[in-house]
Amino acid sequence: MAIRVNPRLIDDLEKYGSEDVSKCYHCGNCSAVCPHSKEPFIFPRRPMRTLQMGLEANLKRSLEPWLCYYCGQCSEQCPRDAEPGETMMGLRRWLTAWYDVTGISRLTYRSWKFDLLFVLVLGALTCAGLLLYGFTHGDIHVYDGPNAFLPVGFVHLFDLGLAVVLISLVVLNSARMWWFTIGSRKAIKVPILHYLRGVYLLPLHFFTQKRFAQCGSKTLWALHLVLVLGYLTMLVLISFFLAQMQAGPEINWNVHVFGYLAAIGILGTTIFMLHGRLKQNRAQFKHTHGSDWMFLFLLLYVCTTGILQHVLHRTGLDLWANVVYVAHLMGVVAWLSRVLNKWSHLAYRPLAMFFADLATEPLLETKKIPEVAQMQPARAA
Amino acid sequence: MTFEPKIVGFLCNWCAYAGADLAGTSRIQYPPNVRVIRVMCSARVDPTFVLKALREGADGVLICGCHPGDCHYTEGNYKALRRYQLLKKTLSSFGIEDARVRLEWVSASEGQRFADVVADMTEKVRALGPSVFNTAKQDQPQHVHQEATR
Amino acid sequence: MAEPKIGVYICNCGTNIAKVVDCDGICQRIAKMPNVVVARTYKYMCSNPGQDMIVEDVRKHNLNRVVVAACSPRMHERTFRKALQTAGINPYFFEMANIREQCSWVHEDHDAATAKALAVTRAAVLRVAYNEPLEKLYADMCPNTLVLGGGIAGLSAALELADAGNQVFLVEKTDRLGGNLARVDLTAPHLYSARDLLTDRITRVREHPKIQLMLESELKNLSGFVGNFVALVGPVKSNGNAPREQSVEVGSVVVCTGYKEFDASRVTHYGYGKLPNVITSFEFEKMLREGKIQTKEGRIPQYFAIIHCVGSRSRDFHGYCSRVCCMTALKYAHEIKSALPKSYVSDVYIDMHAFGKGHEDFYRESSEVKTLFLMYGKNEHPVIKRAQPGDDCEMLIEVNEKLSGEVIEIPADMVILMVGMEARPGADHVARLVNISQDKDGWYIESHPKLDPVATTTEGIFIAGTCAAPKDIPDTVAQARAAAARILGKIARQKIEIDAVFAEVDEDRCSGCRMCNSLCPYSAIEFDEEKHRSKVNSALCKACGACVAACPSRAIKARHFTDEQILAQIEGVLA
Amino acid sequence: MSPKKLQIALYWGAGCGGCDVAVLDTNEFILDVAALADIRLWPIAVDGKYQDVEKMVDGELDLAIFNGAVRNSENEHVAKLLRKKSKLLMAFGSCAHMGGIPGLANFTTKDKIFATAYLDNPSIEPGNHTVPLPETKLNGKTLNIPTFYDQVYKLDDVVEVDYYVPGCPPAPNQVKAVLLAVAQGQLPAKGSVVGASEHAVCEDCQREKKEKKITRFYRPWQIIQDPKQCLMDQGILCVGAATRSGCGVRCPNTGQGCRGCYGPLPGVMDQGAKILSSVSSIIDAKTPEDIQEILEGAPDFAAIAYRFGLPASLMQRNVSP
Repeated sequence: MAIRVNPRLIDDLEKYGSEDVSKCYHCGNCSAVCPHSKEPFIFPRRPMRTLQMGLEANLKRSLEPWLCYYCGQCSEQCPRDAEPGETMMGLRRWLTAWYDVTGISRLTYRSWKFDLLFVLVLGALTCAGLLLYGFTHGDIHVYDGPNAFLPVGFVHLFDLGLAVVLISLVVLNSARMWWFTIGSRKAIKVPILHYLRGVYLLPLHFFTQKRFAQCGSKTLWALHLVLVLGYLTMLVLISFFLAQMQAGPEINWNVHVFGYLAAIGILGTTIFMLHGRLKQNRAQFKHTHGSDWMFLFLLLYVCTTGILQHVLHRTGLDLWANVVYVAHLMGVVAWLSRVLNKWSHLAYRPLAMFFADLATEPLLETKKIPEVAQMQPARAA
Repeated sequence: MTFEPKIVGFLCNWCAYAGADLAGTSRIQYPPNVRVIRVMCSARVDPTFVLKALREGADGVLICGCHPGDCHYTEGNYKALRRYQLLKKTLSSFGIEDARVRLEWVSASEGQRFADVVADMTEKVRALGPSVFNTAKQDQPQHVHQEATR
Repeated sequence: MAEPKIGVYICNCGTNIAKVVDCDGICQRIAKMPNVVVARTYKYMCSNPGQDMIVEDVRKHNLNRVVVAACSPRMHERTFRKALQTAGINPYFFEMANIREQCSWVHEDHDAATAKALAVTRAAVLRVAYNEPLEKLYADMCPNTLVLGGGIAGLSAALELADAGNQVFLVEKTDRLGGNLARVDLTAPHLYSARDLLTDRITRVREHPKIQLMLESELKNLSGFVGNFVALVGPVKSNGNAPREQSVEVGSVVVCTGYKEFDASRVTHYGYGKLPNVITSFEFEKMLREGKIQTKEGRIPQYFAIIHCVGSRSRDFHGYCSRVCCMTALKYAHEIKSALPKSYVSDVYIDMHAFGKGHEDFYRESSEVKTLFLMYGKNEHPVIKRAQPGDDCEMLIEVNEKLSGEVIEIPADMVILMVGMEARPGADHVARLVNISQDKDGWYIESHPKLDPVATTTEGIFIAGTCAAPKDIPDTVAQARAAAARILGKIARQKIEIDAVFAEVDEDRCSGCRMCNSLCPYSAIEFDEEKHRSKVNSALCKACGACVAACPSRAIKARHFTDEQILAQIEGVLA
Repeated sequence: MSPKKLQIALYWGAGCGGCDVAVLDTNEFILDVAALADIRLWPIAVDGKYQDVEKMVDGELDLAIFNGAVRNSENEHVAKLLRKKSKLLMAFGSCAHMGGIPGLANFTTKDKIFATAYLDNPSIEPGNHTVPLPETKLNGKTLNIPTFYDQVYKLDDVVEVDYYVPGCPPAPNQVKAVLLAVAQGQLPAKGSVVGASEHAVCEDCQREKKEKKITRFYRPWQIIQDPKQCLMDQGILCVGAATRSGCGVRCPNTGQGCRGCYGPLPGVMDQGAKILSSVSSIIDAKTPEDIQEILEGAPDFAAIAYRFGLPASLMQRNVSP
């Protein structure tokens, strides 16, 4: 059965940042230079073709975009300036939107105005919630201790709430991803055993992102690593040492030192990225989608506010510390909402590696069949 | 030693002769039995030439022209073909074997084909053996005397 | 004629000949032949010392005939004829024996090869004794030119010639000038308007004092030869107002009769003629020129599909590429996008031939305006079917897309078939009239595809534009002007040189049986009703010799290929 | 008129005798001949024996007119005898000139001819295998008859010939002219053809000739002829274009194609080959099949092309051993 071509899809994808895909004339240089492109996952060329032709169904089930780390070599090699790397990026955004059950992701990607609104609303709500609790249960002049404005216990609960929402979202969307890329495809039948056999890939790729290291320059990989480690350290500190973090004013080195390191790491990377995107000094920095700006801005905001409230508390200005703390948490919530777009790749990438590993064999098997199938019309003609 | 036939080849200047030259430049080996006479067009070949050649002791005569439709003179090869067909009828009345006279189309790009034609014809003529004018070259009166004394 | 004194020269050609053929052996045998004064071997006869050797011998032994046994006469005959000229004897007193291409290079057996080489050399020696001195002939060159066809080629050629001050007769079958180009809107890749390209030229042609325009006319008959043609031009169909027949004297003819577009209805699977909105490129050009792109039902189409190679590059129709369709298709993409920015264009092609100047850029630009390029396989073909009521388009084109390997269906409201070029139906008639040949596809054949692209095998007849093969406007104009340049060159020389090798009738032998009259491919043989004799027009004759062989009373002689010469050769090769 | 009368002999070799009749057809002129010449030998008209000729001194005769081809030992014997005794030897008529109609026998062999004539002939009584032999023994005596050769020869195959008078038979007016020329000693160089023109029959043929294309051959009775138009143009095979004139266009004037009895034009090596070449050239077909189909209309073409000249052709005869 013939698949319907949809010339409109390419217009739709423009909103997700792939603007130059129509320039591609399929020389295949991109796939040739890409260190990760190999059967049955040939990219960027094949996804670009599928996109040009608007074969939506094929795109929705494709894993290829996630196997790309946007090293930018393809875009540098492209004789037609079709920006394959950027196209892959666009496809990732498009897929994220497609996976996202809430549909918010789609809106945030397609319009930066909505995204901004969304962030502000989230912030406002958070702010309202926090103030309400603070004024009813504590004293704005007290930063920590029994009747602190935002006591550790409460913040824990607050974080827990966030965690539940986040995790459920991630799990739900990841499940959808699995369904589209593996589950729903008749061509791919994977025995449970294989899942168990390959599950180790998830943590491996999540923590090391070792495939990224295979891309041209190691710098970006290193930065991402720093970033991820930063996140994790923070996660650990907040989850288990929040009390020691908030306690003060004197600095508790054997806890805080980790916080400082993480903060420096994250802040440094963020500044580097921002500078890069402003200067457009790398292939992957040339095009910056609204969602990227938003993400970086939030990251910067969260970092700075985090540091500021810490400093204020140390200097004894608890009132201001509390105010900034609220602002900080507002940012945190907004930033965590990125799980609906940019942030989600943290989950999707390792998953894609995992699924790709599962799908490889069956696909290579089935690959032979469609080729034969293609022959028929040729003979008929 | 085996009998080496002598074959006279009439080659048209534009296709066949060029084709034979091409066989040369591409070093395609073939039997040395054909001695080539260049004519502008296969249509120049007067049946008299063929009969004369046979009379002079040629074991075979090969005429080569351009492929039908490709004649440098648009239709010369058709004229050659007509003469050839009538000549064949006549030669059979003279008791000359079919394979001794042959018309072939060889284009300027068909060096290999020329070589093949020559090889094939040489074999066929060799199989027929020498022409009668080679075996018995009799001058008439003496011949008559033999008759008389029989 | 003086007793033949023959000099024979056997070339070793380095080792090319000598390594297989015993040149010295041959030399000794030949030296013993009657009339042979000198026989020598030399390393390279074609080298200057080699040629000088001939010249010296001619002077020393006052030779009057020369034979060189070396490579093919197609290689060096001219060289040695020149040498004879410098030596002061007629170049046709020369014979060449081919003992390289047709001997040493194709045989390994030394004795056999030597025997063969000896035979052909002997034949040449016997032949050369019968050779006769020949002189080139000259005829006047009439500066007028007949141009057939009023398309861009005809216009360009006519103007080029007329501007140089020569009379031109421009014959056009229809009632207007411009040809196929006049049916086109914009032209790829620079998007110039065809109108602008034409109008200026047409007006200049109409007003040019040196150009006589003959509309609704065609060539009825052409007699004579290069420099001295007489052309009979008459009305296509004799209705009242049409011009009456007129005969004009011209020196050259430029054939620019152009092409006819492929009849799309021959390709059944595109449903042309059945599906209302499957149209040919020329029908679409018409829409563009009228400035309204709409379906038969008057709706504005949203999905366009352009199908390439309709009738071209296919097993079933024409094997060749029509060369202009690819760029025209891209041009449509541009024009559609600029007229209807909201529409989508799918370009269904076999290969994108963007060979020309600026074509590749044009291709890139049209992909930037989001033309969707889809590739189908040679000898496969897209199939067009009506869409279902539910669909947002009128038709669906099913095709096995090569770049994705997917069998896809493309939505379309209007399908444009890029019909290729083919030779005009009347082309064979014109070919017969002006005596030029056609290839298997009906295109006129040039005298050399690379080195002599506008001349034909009939001297004084030139071809330009798409009557010779599909080509785009720049190539067409270039050819037309090239043809004009060739003619101007001839006109400047004022005289036509006629090759010395041709057939001639001996009036005393001819008895007017007219056996030969119908045989000449160049109608060079005329019959003189008074004398009852046939006569060969040496300027038209190309020396094939068909008439010579046919003449039952040996009244026709093929100069340089006489019966005596060939019979001598026969004896030579068999002796 | 010379004081001494011309001494002439006429001989009839392998031929039909038409040539002798042609001499007589000069009508009353024959009396002038009688007046100016002594006829020493003329088997058909005057009595005379070979012995008489043998008795002559060499060169006693002024002219020997030999008609008919050389088919057997007797023809050859007499040819040599006359050559010896005569100053001039004239090959008279197509047979002596080129072999003529008897020459067609060269397409077959002596044995085949004998088989047809003496063995397989229906009129032969069964069991009778009598075949003429040069020598027969009959009760002690030997009987000799001339040896029948395996092929037919034209006169100049066996002896040197001074003049040729072509034609089957030579036209009386030409005979007259030749004899006068002899009488007045106004003969051209030895070895030449006399009593004929240098041009083809077409030269004298009054029919109007056009460009030729043959789409099919007709036998004369197959179509209604246009008496003004060239026979070839009407598809009737006529070899006049390849034949010397002199006959007065006898056959074409009666609506028959010329049959070529006056022989090839000067310098033509093989009349048949020329006929073949010219006729085939104007056949209006391009594919072997079409050409073949048209050629079917001219059956036994070899016999048409070599009707009178087979022994004089390059091949001379069927050469298959």
